[in-house]
Amino acid sequence: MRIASVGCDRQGFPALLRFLETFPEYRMDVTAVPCLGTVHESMMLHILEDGYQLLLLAGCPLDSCFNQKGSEFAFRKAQRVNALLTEAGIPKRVACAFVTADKIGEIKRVLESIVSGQKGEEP
Amino acid sequence: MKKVLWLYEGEDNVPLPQIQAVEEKIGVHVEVRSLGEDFSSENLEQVLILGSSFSWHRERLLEFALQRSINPLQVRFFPWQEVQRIFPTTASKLLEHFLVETLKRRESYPAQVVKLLPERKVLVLPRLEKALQEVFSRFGIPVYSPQPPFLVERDGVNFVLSGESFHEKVGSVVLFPEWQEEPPLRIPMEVEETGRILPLARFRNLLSQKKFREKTVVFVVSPQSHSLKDWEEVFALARDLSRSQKAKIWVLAEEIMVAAPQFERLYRETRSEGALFEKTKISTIVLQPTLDMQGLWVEFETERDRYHQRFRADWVVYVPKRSPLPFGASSWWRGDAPIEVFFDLENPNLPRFSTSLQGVFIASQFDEEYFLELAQTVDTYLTQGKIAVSDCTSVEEEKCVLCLTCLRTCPWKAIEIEGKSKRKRAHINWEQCHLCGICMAFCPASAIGVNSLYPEDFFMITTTGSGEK
Amino acid sequence: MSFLESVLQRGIFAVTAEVGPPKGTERSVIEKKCLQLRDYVDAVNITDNQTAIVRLSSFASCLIARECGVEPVMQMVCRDRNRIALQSDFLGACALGIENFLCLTGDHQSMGNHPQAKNVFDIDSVQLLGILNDMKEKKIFQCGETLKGEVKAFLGAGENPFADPIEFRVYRLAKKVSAGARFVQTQAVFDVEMFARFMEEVRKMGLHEKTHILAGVIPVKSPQALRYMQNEVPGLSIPASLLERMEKAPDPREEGVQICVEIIEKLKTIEGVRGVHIMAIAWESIVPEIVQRSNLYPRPRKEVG
Amino acid sequence: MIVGERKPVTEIIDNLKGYRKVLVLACGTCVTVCMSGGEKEAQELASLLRLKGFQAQAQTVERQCEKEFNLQLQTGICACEAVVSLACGIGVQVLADCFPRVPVFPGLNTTFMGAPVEQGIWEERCSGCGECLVHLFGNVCPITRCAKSLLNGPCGGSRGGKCEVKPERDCAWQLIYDRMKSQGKLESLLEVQPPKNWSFSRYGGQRKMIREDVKL
Repeated sequence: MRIASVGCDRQGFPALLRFLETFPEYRMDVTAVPCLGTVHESMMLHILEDGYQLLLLAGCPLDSCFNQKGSEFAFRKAQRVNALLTEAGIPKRVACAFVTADKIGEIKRVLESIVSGQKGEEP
Repeated sequence: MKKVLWLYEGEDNVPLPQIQAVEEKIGVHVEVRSLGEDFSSENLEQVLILGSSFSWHRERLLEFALQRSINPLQVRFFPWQEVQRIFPTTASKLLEHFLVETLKRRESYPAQVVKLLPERKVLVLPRLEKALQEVFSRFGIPVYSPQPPFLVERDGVNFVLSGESFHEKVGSVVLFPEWQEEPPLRIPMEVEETGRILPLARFRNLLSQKKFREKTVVFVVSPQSHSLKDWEEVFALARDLSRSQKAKIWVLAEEIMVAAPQFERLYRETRSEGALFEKTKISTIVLQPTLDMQGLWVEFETERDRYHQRFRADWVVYVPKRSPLPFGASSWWRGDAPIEVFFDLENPNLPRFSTSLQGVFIASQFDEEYFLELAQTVDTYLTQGKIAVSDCTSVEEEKCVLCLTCLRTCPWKAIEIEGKSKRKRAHINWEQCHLCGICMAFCPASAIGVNSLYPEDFFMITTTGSGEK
Repeated sequence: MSFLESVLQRGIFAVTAEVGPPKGTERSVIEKKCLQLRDYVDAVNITDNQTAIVRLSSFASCLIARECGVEPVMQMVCRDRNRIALQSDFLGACALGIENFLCLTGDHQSMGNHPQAKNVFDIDSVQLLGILNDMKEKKIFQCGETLKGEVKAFLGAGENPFADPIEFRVYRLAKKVSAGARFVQTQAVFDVEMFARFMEEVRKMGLHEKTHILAGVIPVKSPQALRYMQNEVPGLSIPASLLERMEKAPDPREEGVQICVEIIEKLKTIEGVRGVHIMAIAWESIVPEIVQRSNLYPRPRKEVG
Repeated sequence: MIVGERKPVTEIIDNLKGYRKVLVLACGTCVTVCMSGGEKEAQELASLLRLKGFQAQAQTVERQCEKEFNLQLQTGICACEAVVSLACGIGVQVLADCFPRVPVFPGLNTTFMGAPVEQGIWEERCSGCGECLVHLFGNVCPITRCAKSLLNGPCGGSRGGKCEVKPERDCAWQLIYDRMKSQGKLESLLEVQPPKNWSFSRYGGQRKMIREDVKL
């Protein structure tokens, strides 16, 4: 499945790139934003419209976001978008991974859980 | 026409073939030079700088631009190494694409660079230490610390302090409050009497004397003391007590500090030893002495699931909250919004000494090299000042609906409402804006635009080609 | 089965009249009117604060009427009570043996003597019919909970064939019927042709089989009264010819009665009209005469006990 | 300002059955400020609809309750098969009046007239009863904020300053009492409030204001 990912410049984006190095089996399209708080609902949906099944948001740990609440905002927005998508019955999702630049296992975990979850959905 | 530089450093491998290809394609000459060279002789006003690495190298380049007052928007990066590794097949195509894009569209960045240098004077509040003064004088920075009452107002990057006798303009303010330690929660008399509640420092001494086998120990960490030392100690104590003496450990805090890299590990270890971490509002914790006065009933509500906890603790240890003794300037306001200035945290998210208010520094210790460090920080701030690029954020006047959302959501209190009656519009103050773009995300009328310091066509770059897992 | 229902079942041309309770507590007023009407009508409508003027409650008046040996038709309007009160009153009335109910929306309070009042209109007449019908047939409240005990009720509705949009009226009637109206009392008929056209529509839809339609008539005392009705009462169509006739007439009262009787005669001939509803407002004393002259007398006897 | 909530997406999609080209029309005033029907939300809904296979476009009108503003969209609206209006009920109706032939669907449930109490929380403050009495109640409107609209409250259910109907809701009369107490005007709460005149309110039917002097 096609995955797009957005990372914040402080932690998320470096982590994403490092992740792609260490796990070459994953291919995803990466973009950077100054802070995850920049990502808003319509932006997420636009990205999903570009034919991705999954949008992965990677940002600083919730309680140590440089902009204090950026990651949290993004997280809440993502939840809202997911709610909308489920409501509308669209099989696309937005996932969040809160990472530090050197801790990329989280990304893998999130991706795997999502993938397995979707497998579960399909009978 | 503008000059285009590709600056490399150390053993960057410069993608010469691609660059040449592009040069031919759109007829631009790209000079490839080392960052180490001496550019002092040249005029770099209109230069477009390209860099090959995205990680630490980027900071160096930005610094480079900053010192030569080059519009940061003219500095663009392409993570050549990374992209090569990740997309080996498409890398060069991507790079060419990037070059063409940036070189083609560079005219679209009006390079209006305003260099705002703060006054080379410092105001120290509430009172001035002799030692500090002479440290500052070493840096040739005059220091003021007039007698109250006087008013401190922000004026651009400077602060104007005006009393009835004097009127000064200073570039920076150093707050030196005397910190008082007090328990983060109200401790009733009868609880005090049990002697089972004590600050971290006293508990330290207790460790050798008392046994904690199978005992319940509660650590209460006040929100005002995110000091890394305290946290580290709490983590360590919690871990060791539960490991060596099988003690039952609770750590109650409003935020659990895991930001610093090694803390991640500490935290996980401590958890694995069986210590319980709970986020809760400290002020809502209720303490009661047990009948035998040999322990305390601890009552609180977990933040996660609002679950009401009540258990018996043998020891309650609190990390005292450190609040400044009130003095003239103990609260700072922008408009009518108070600004959080007084937190003595070595929060890794913020640079040392600095507060959320640009140019205001805060210090807590009283020793020589600490002063020195502080003075250096202030000095660098005063000498480099801040580059304000006027078109980095923009509020589209005709779109803004004055919903005040940005005002409420901006984490840096950088936004205020300007203008009269119907012409009122949100305005972003450069001195405080950190370009986080949160306001942009929230603005319901999408009136706020943030062209950040990073290439916004990045998405396009990395998406081409590489789709499938 | 209520007496009115039985009369209509037996296919006898039914006669009902209207009694307005007093603006006070003297029950004698109601008793007097009822005794006048007793032998000449099959049932008496007791109005529920008509034109939003506060009066002795319809419920109480119905009981008084029964004591006088007249079968009451309890009117219920949605203006003053919400679904809770209406349902409870309905239960109470059933418990006390009132069997005929006429569900109306009710005049707006701004017409009455308490224009500042807050109206309820929680539900409208059609919904009320539906609710009461469910309580009768399915033994459930509007919320779906079940109720205990016998509910003997003969539900009716009002309808005005003369109000706009005319062509929609018959469909509204159909709605009421499907909601559970077993009998219908129409607005007063003066323009018989128009009413006939309406009935045609009704027959087309076969409503006259599903429900018993009682045409309303009003005996008028004077040309002034008639003109007043023409101007003030909304949704009344009064042909100019009638007005002339009243004005020309030497004895308006007599003329009024005459007109009323003629109208009733005409109505008898229209297929699907099962009876008349004589609304002699503040002139109940005339009803017996009208009934006799339009030879609807004697009325069938109530089986005693 | 007028506060609305977005209808469930499923409901909107059901309404749009049988249409392909859809215009999602935001309103740039109240509903933008309460973050339910502004440009952002319109974009959002549009892309959701696109994901569901509609040809959805999003546009914004300054105020949908103004004919003139709507009429500027003539071409855009006539080009599409159906319109989802994210304006309040007023806007939807005015829009429909302007383009009687185009099917217009509400995308919002207009909930109340209220104010933002803090970021992301809006509360009802006025129910437009047509005869304002707040000054009698320490400027807390009991008609709106008391579940029973008591003018001589509080009722027996007020517990801990909260309403018995919804425990998370403040008891309006608690607020009134506190306010009046702080103003030292408690005695004015002692006088019995007469029954309110509701004829100025909706209960008198649709309301209308006419200013002869400013009419054309």
